[in-house]
Amino acid sequence: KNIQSDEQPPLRIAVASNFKNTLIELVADFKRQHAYPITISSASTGALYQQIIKGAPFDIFFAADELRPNKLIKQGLAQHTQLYAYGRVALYSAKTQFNYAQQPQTLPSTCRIGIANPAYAPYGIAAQKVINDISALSQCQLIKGSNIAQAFQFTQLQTVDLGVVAYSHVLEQSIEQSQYQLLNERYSVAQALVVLNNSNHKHTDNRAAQFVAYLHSANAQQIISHSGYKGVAK
Amino acid sequence: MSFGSSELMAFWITFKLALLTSGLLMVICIPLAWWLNNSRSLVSRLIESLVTLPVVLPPTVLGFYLLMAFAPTTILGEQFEALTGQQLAFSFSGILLGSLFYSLPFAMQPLQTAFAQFDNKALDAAHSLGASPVEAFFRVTLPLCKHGIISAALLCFAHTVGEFGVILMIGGNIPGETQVLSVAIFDAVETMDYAKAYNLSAALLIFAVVTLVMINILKRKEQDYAKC
Amino acid sequence: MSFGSSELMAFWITFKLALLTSGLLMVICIPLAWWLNNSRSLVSRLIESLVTLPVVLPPTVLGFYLLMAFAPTTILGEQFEALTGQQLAFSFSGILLGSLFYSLPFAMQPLQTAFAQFDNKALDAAHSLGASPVEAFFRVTLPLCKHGIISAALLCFAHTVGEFGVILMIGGNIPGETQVLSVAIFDAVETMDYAKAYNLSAALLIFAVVTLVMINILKRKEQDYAKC
Amino acid sequence: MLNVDCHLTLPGQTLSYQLKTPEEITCLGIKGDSGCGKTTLLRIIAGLEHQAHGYVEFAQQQWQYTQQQKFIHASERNIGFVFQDARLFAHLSVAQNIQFKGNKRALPGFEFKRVIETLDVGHLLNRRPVNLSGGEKQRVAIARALTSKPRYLLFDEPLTGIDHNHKVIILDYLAQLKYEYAIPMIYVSHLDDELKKISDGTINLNHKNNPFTMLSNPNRAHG
Amino acid sequence: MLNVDCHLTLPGQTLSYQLKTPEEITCLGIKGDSGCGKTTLLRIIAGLEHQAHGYVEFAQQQWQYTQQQKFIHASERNIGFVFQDARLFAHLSVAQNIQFKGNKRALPGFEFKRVIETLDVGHLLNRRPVNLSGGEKQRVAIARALTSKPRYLLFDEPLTGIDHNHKVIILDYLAQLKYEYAIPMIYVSHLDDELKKISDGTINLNHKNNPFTMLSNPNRAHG
Ligand SMILES: Nc1ncnc2c1ncn2[C@@H]1O[C@H](COP(=O)(O)OP(=O)(O)OP(=O)(O)O)[C@@H](O)[C@H]1O
Ligand SMILES: Nc1ncnc2c1ncn2[C@@H]1O[C@H](COP(=O)(O)OP(=O)(O)OP(=O)(O)O)[C@@H](O)[C@H]1O
Ligand code: MOO
Ligand SMILES: [Mg+2]
Ligand SMILES: [Mg+2]
Repeated sequence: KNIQSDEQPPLRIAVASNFKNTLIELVADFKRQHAYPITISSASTGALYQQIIKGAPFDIFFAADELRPNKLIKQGLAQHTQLYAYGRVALYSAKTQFNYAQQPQTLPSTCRIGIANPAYAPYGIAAQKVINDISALSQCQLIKGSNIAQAFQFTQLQTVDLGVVAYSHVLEQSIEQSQYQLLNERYSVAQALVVLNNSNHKHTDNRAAQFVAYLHSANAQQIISHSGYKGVAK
Repeated sequence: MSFGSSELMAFWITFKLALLTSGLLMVICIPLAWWLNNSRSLVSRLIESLVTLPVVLPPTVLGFYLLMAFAPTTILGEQFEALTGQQLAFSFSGILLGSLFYSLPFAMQPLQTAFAQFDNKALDAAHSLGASPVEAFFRVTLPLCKHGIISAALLCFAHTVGEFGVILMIGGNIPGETQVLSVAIFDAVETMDYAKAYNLSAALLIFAVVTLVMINILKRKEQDYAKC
Repeated sequence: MSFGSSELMAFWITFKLALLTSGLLMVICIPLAWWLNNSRSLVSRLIESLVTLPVVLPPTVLGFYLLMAFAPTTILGEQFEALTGQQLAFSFSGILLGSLFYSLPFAMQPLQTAFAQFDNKALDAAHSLGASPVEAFFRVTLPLCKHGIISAALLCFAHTVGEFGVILMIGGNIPGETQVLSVAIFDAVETMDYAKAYNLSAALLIFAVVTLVMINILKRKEQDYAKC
Repeated sequence: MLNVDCHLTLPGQTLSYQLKTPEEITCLGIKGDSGCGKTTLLRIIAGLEHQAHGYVEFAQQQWQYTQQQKFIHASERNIGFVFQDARLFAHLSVAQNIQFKGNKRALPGFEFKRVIETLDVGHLLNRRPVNLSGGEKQRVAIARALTSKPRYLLFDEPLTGIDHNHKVIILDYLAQLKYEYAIPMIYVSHLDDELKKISDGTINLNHKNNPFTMLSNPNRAHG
Repeated sequence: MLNVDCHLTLPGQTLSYQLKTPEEITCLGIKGDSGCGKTTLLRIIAGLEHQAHGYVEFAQQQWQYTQQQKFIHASERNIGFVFQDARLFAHLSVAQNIQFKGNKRALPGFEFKRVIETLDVGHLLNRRPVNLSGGEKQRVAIARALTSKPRYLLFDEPLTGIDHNHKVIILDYLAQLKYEYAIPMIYVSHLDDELKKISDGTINLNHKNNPFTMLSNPNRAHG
């Protein structure tokens, strides 16, 4: 069990699943200076949003888009949003005998593409843009995962020919260079966070703000870009 | 409330899936449950436990492992593709297979309870009247265990209708083929189209209540003779 | 395999949740099932069907509606907070309540099957020997329906262990408080930590197999007298 | 001793009983064709037919009077009931069946040891009902009823399926119980010799009018 | 007619039978104290005890010979069996119970109408077993066994719980079946008058050595 230095509850961070692994690294780094307990809860951006408006005890919310943070502000649950990373997307194919990722135009006519669901997943919206732009992809059947991790898994297991996936996953899973193609920054997903109003009453020492401030440090920015995101350094 | 064609399609797929799943599970599980209840070997005890296992795995995780098994690189996926020319993952056959696996324990438990409480003495009478073991099973055991069988089929049906973690993973959400109602409702909630989620849920619940009330009244009518 | 403290915590919370859920459900459902099986009113047929309903809703959707019901703005959420000073959603009490709701049908079905097959004639004997209806229920009905009760408790326990859609939604995945094993495994799969997902699943399955084999052997040993 | 004015509606028929017997009877025999309503009468007297309407008085005990909302629950009538079909508890051993009510203090005449010996069930105590023969079940059922400290005894064809040797011993014992302790009993049987041996008068349910016949019986109880 | 050399191990005891009766018997009576093994013997003869080891021959039919791996399944022995406890099918009406085997062509002597009338079950045909009295169940069970086109008949205390009037009629009928059609039968009973009326010889299972007694019986079958 964590030994709490004081009576205060831990700093509770809610994070969209795609950023969780990166956040774990960030928290580990942050803890070298600040010894207080931090818990991380992850789920899809949509689920977290719903939990927050129903009173979930989170202090900071790392969304996978800007939409949900903005909504929270409109609802008076937070003061301002802040971008923390741009998620980058890549084309990825695990079918090693082909070269679909580099040359999507070689896809067969009965192709299947794995994407996150554009109806609600931020990475899905980006993927939809990619498909609209690359004509070779528009003929394919779309296999929609409920989030970007599922899209990656579909692709990795070769149940789809090609996936529009998060670059962070590609790096994390050490995918060979030949199997993916990192796409233009145009398709990046702007990911924003908010500090929730509730939080300020709970901690005397502005922990949430401290953590958010830490994100702008060089260390933090390096971790973020190493994980496959584009940093937001000013 | 009014529904678009994709929702009506989802209704239809859900219904078809649930019906096929519960039907096939009855065909598989009735003999299996009977055997498990009559065998005393350790193997049968082990199988009995294995059969309950799918229930302890979170559906999405089960779905993930099933997807691994369905991938074209596995024997199962390969053979299926060779046989049907179709991929197992993201097809109706795939979600059917997943549902069978997922609802198996909910078929087995009520069946085993029913068979365990069944009094074998009636079988002696059937045999003395010339009924072979198979005939006696169909004409005596099954009707006397009807309550448990209905209960098992009901649970399977309902459970398959509500299933979604597994299907989300191995179905791929293809409208008209693998997009079932539960996934459509989940999508609506995620899209924050709460009105649609609410309407679909309400329609599903009304359909379920009506079916269940009918079955329960039926069950009740025919039940009393069992207490002889 | 080795687990960190947060996984051990998740194990413990899962175990506690499953045990409490199945225990409480037995306390609630045994009288309820008994009443439903003995009443012939239309109301009881309706309740019987309502009780099966949670099973047809996709867990996440059910979780969403439960979350709405648990919000501090509702009567339920308000009363709970007034009474305990704690919020219902995102607390252990909250996920317990959600689990109770979610696993209810899996407790009810086997119990109702067992009670339906139970032969009331034994009760006459108990009454003639001076046992009051309540005493007869505990000393005659319950022991003779033991198989169904074990089956119900087993399904509840297993089902609660595997539950995750509802808990993810109303629990908020807070480590040490509402993060159960199934959510942890789901998380591991989502974050593509496959080794961890595999280890946790394996541990869960081994635990489940051992428990189930033990229960099934026990069940078998004691079963035969029921066929009198 | 018996005063019943009662009816019960079953699916397809209504059974009604108007029966009144002299007070000085200790054991009332009942006979009649199968299906004429003997078991049902016994169940009404025992309080096991909750749908029965009317008046039931047995051995000066008013047990049911529907007009006055009076219905003593079966479990409070202090009866011992031997069912036509034994009805042992399948989950209990023979010993547990017999001691279902607990046997802290036995009534005189019903001492545990004496009952066990007379009914010859001592060697069966550890068995489960499923492992008994038909006659053994029946003997255990009689033992169970007798050790339950009954103040009244109701027997529904108790000795069917029991062989001659056991029958003689058991019937002697029952007659003795009646004679020495004046336990009010009802005894249903198809066999005249059984009835002649144990009962002081019999009701023949085949005869709708005037069903009662008094027997002059040497075994008539003291009380 | 009967030749049994067989044993069966039950929990707690082993029952063994060495029985041989003359060939000219048509109906064999069996008696003995309750629990001595009458029902078990009948079940072995019927092929209902799969754990029994040994040799079973009845009316020139070799039904079991364990040493030679021979065991004719109960359903192929063409028997009619009246169980001590009726054992009706709870899910079927009386009519469906009686016609369980189908009654396309009845054997002579076993005509459906005749059986129904003799056993006086015509008015019960639409009832469920749960709605029958004890004696009615027993009569239906007899009717079911008789209409199943049996070539051999096994009766386990068939007339217990049946009133005197019905008993006389049924026993007469059974005796007539034996006499006219020479149907081989085994008849278990505790009552000597029943056995005297129907059987040509009896086995008393209480007597371990030499259990068989031949009766000179006026009802001896032609065949
Ligand atoms: N299922 C069983 N399991 C174990 N023992 C049994 C079983 N059935 C009967 N027995 C025992 O086997 C012996 C013979 O029983 P069986 O039923 O053949 O007796 P029976 O002669 O028919 O007696 P009854 O006249 O009471 O019907 C008895 O000691 C009985 O307790
Ligand atoms: N549970 C029941 N439901 C409907 N009818 C019943 C039920 N039990 C008995 N009966 C009918 O009620 C009548 C009286 O039955 P009862 O059992 O009292 O007869 P009985 O005199 O005890 O006969 P037996 O000598 O055969 O035991 C019969 O016509 C019988 O068919
Ligand atoms: O981070 Mo998402 O919700 O998979 O696009
Ligand atoms: Mg009766
Ligand atoms: Mg017997």
